[in-house]
Amino acid sequence: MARRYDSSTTTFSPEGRLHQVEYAIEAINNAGTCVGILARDGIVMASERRITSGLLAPSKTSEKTYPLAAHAACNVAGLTADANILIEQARLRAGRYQYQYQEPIPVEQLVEHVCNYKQFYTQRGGLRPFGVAFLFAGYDEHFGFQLYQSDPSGNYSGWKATVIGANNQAGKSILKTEYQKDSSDDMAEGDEPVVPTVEECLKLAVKVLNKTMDGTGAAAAEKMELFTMRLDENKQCVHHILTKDEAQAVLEQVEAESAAAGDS
Amino acid sequence: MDTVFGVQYEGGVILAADQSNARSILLYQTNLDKVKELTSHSAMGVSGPNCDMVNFCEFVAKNIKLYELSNDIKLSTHAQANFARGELATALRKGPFQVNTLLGGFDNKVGASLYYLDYMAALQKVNYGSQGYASNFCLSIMDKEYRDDLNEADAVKIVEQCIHELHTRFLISQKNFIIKVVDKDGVRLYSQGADPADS
Amino acid sequence: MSILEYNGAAMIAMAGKDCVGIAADRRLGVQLQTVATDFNKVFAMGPKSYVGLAGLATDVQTLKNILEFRKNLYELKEEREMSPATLSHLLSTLLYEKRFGPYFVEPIVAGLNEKNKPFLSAMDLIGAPVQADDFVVSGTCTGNLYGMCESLYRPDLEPEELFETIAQALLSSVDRDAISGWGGVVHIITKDGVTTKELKGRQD
Amino acid sequence: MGDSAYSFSLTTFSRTGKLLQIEYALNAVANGRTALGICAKDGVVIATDKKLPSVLVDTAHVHKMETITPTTGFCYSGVGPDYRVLVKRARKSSQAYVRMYGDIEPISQLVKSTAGVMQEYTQRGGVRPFGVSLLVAGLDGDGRPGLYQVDPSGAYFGWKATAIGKNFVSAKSFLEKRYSDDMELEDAIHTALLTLREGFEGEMSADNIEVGIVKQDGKFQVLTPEQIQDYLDEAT
Amino acid sequence: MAFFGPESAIGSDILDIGSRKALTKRQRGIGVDLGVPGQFDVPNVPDPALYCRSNFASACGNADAGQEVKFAKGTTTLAFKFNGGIIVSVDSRSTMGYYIASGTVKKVIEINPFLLGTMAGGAADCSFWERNLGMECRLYELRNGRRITVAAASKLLANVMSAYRGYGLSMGTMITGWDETGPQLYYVDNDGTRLKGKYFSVGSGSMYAYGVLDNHWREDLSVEEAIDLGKRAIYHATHRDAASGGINNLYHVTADGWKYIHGIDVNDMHYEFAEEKKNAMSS
Repeated sequence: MARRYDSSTTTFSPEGRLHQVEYAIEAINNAGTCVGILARDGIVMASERRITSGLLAPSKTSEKTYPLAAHAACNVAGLTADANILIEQARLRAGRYQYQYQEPIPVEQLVEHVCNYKQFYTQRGGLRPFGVAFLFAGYDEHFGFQLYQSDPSGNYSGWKATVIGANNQAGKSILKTEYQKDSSDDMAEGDEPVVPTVEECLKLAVKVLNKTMDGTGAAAAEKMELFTMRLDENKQCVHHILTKDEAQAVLEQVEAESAAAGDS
Repeated sequence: MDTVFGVQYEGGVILAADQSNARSILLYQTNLDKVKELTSHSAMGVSGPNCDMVNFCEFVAKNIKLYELSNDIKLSTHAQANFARGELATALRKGPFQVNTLLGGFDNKVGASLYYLDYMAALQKVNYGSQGYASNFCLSIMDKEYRDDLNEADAVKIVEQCIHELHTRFLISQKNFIIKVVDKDGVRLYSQGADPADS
Repeated sequence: MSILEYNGAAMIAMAGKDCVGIAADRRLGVQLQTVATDFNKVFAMGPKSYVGLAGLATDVQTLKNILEFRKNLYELKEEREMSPATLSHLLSTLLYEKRFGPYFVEPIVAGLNEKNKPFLSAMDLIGAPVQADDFVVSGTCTGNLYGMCESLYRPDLEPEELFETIAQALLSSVDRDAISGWGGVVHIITKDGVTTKELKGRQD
Repeated sequence: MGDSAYSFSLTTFSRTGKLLQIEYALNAVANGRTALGICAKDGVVIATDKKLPSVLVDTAHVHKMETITPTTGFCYSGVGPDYRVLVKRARKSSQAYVRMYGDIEPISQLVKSTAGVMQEYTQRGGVRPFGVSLLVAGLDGDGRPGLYQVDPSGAYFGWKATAIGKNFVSAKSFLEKRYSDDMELEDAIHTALLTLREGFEGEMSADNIEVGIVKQDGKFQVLTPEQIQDYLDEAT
Repeated sequence: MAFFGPESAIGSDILDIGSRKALTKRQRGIGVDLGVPGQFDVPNVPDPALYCRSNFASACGNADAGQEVKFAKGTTTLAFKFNGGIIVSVDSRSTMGYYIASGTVKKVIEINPFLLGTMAGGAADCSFWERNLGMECRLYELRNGRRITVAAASKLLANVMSAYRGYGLSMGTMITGWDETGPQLYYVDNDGTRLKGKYFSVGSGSMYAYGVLDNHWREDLSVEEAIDLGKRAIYHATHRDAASGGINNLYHVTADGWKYIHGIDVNDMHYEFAEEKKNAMSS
């Protein structure tokens, strides 16, 4: 009976479910994994590159990470074609805010705008939802560095560290134990937990991807895209996608560490 | 016809405006408040026809309030000024708001700031400024007296000198002035020639 | 009085040897009244392209905001910087879009192209562009500016000489214009970066 | 639009999170005539099979290669009439670009905007996706040659060499073997023809294929049957 | 216009477009009573005053904005009395539209050793009528054996202005000097207004100057203070008023007559005063 409500997006099924939204979320759970981790001095996002072929042209920048403004970027899991529409919307919103207030848009407002746009497609006009989930990384003067994730329903939430896409549960459980683990041991009452640095976060992100992309053995640098966002001395955001060599270096460090851990 | 003054000092900004409303050769009222509060920590001194003044101020103030409610954060004075400028610039080519304003505010990050915004929507950050015919008499006084290390009392003194000048030289009678202070504690009334509530 | 002369402005862009300079005065006035002496009318639109907007101050600011908006979107989309020639064309298009209710601004564009060769252009308020190899001027004392530039300009000036030439031309020109001046700013754009210098001008 | 039965997305998610309409469209593409392309160091070549159902059709008037901007051309695999819609939209968007920026639209932008159109048809009310994949050959803003594939979903990929349509899998593996990074355009044209011949049903001639090339410092051009014949002759 | 005779000067058939007063002028010869209306060629139209007003108006403000003939104007001048005499302080800018025609105009006219006049408005009108006033004053002195009072001199000028009222003359002047009644200061303008006062400022920048004067002028200023005040008031006006600028020329009038005190570039003053402020802050 549920079939009747399957493909019409704007109506609830008798059980109170929106099938299209659920199916779209399902689509994300099969998509390439993205990890986002908030660092003390920036943000790290890492994502899985699924399509690898010797014939694929090395892209000018990236197919997983998109800058949205000088102070915000996102990672995409799901249908890239759908994502492009939303990225365009986000860039426009950021530009319009800057135009109106001559100040960068606060990150949450940018995220909220994209998510409102997504929500619109789950309620109005009988259109199918966007089959995309995002990780948003951004910096603003109100709350510093921020990390958000969003799903096709238009939900969004702020995170210290999170995973979207395939095997995200496995990824999240690693993050739960590893993020801030240094501080959990002997923390006095009322102490702020120690937030890791960007370098530490990069390694953690690679660890998570190794796990979620499992079966591939030693993950190759070209299968991962590592992104960092930091502030320079003028408090300007610096976006950086690690080069193949840089990524390789991180991978090797992670391998060395896990080998060492295995020995002990 | 109307007069607005603004002087920024270390830790705050003074906004002052005359309290008169006149039409033709008739003076209607001398207890108006032309320094409108936009947020808890910003205010705008406005000169221009009462209609435009009220409409523009309310439009800006309510939109900023809406922003604060929707987003749970405050707009900086800089953002408020640019928002007001944008609206004024848009209005300029439709049915302009005939308002010349000085917008002062206090932010925790940058401290006090003051913006000059004329009815054409030219925006400029200034240390001190004046709108209306009064600027012809008073900019030289401010040029002469302003220093970077003023305190509140000094800044008020400059404004008082300006008011005194208008009382001596300006053809149009502007009996009462209202003076407000914007600093870390927000907007507060410093003094007024007549109480706006008393009517 | 022309509305283009309401706020007052003077600006020059001049080409040198593999470098360009762009300069403007700093006055914001309301007719004869000087309101501020730190007003910006030249804006960076990238590391190697600048635009100078002379005319009605409100439109200077509106147009600068629009250009910045368009430029940012372009850069995000195309993942490359906007060349000065593209900037000039975009500006011209934006101006002509308002053919029947124009922005009262006469812009100049200066920059280095992909090959680090100078690009200069100027246009009227509805976007009729002219490109020049030597210099372009705009503002309320173009007569003075042209005179100064015609006599001081030499081809292939080095960056330092270019700075001197532009500074001299600007300062001398505004000294004979009532509604521009009160200091100036000069940007010299070379392939290695931009040097910006403030000019002390007459304060009357 | 809201009150019409056609205002609903026809492309919707299945239980498994798939957009079946798009997958079916891809099947339509896979049934289409083979098209392939190679991006060389100094240019790009795209080539396609244009075998026709009857010998009575005048091949000179059937075009699968289309010039979009002076430096960019399309060819496709899949449903022919759908292709025409995309060509029209792409030409229009590239002209709008020229009007705004006074510059030829770079291939990356053209691809992005065309992909946007194709995405729209996977979500908008009452429309089915396009039954074509595009191969786009052209130059980017910095003058570098580029080869892109755009799928019915609106996803696009930049390739060194690729193939779409019938036999694309074997064509791709053939290309993988033949491709090298320092390949020049002349080599690429030969390789393209060779690859096309691999899976060709019947005799391949200058009349039943089409080839388009763009050189790094030149314009996109569709080769004439005579030019193609020359290349074919050289190959044998 | 076929009019041959000794009276017709060469070229008069071209230059004299038939003014009604031309003949009377020639009959009288070059008169010394130029103050009387009718001593100038006026347009041969039914209402010459109206014609002048609408085509050569140049009085204060932008009355000439729409007309073909624009006059040089834009000025700040001031003069004040104090216990030490009189200070006369002026700028030196002359503009035509927004073009700065000169930055070194002398705007104080030394009528005689005891009389000064200032210049604001039309340069030609001011200088002509004040020179004319100088001549009248000298004649008065020769006839009566004593110097004319400032009151009388300013009255003579006001009479001229009154006679030419409505013809579009442009003049805002202060006549100052020292006579048997002591230091005197009068304001006279093209409307025929004549005011006696302790301090005046005239010109487009006058309001800025008033701002400073009103707050700092006192009767008991010392001479140094007075000079400083005169200097500052002009500086502040030139800084804000685009039509004023150049050099500040300052005169001091005492019982011994006037004395030229200084001519300082107002731009130098800007940095001098800025320095002063900085020092005051750091102290």
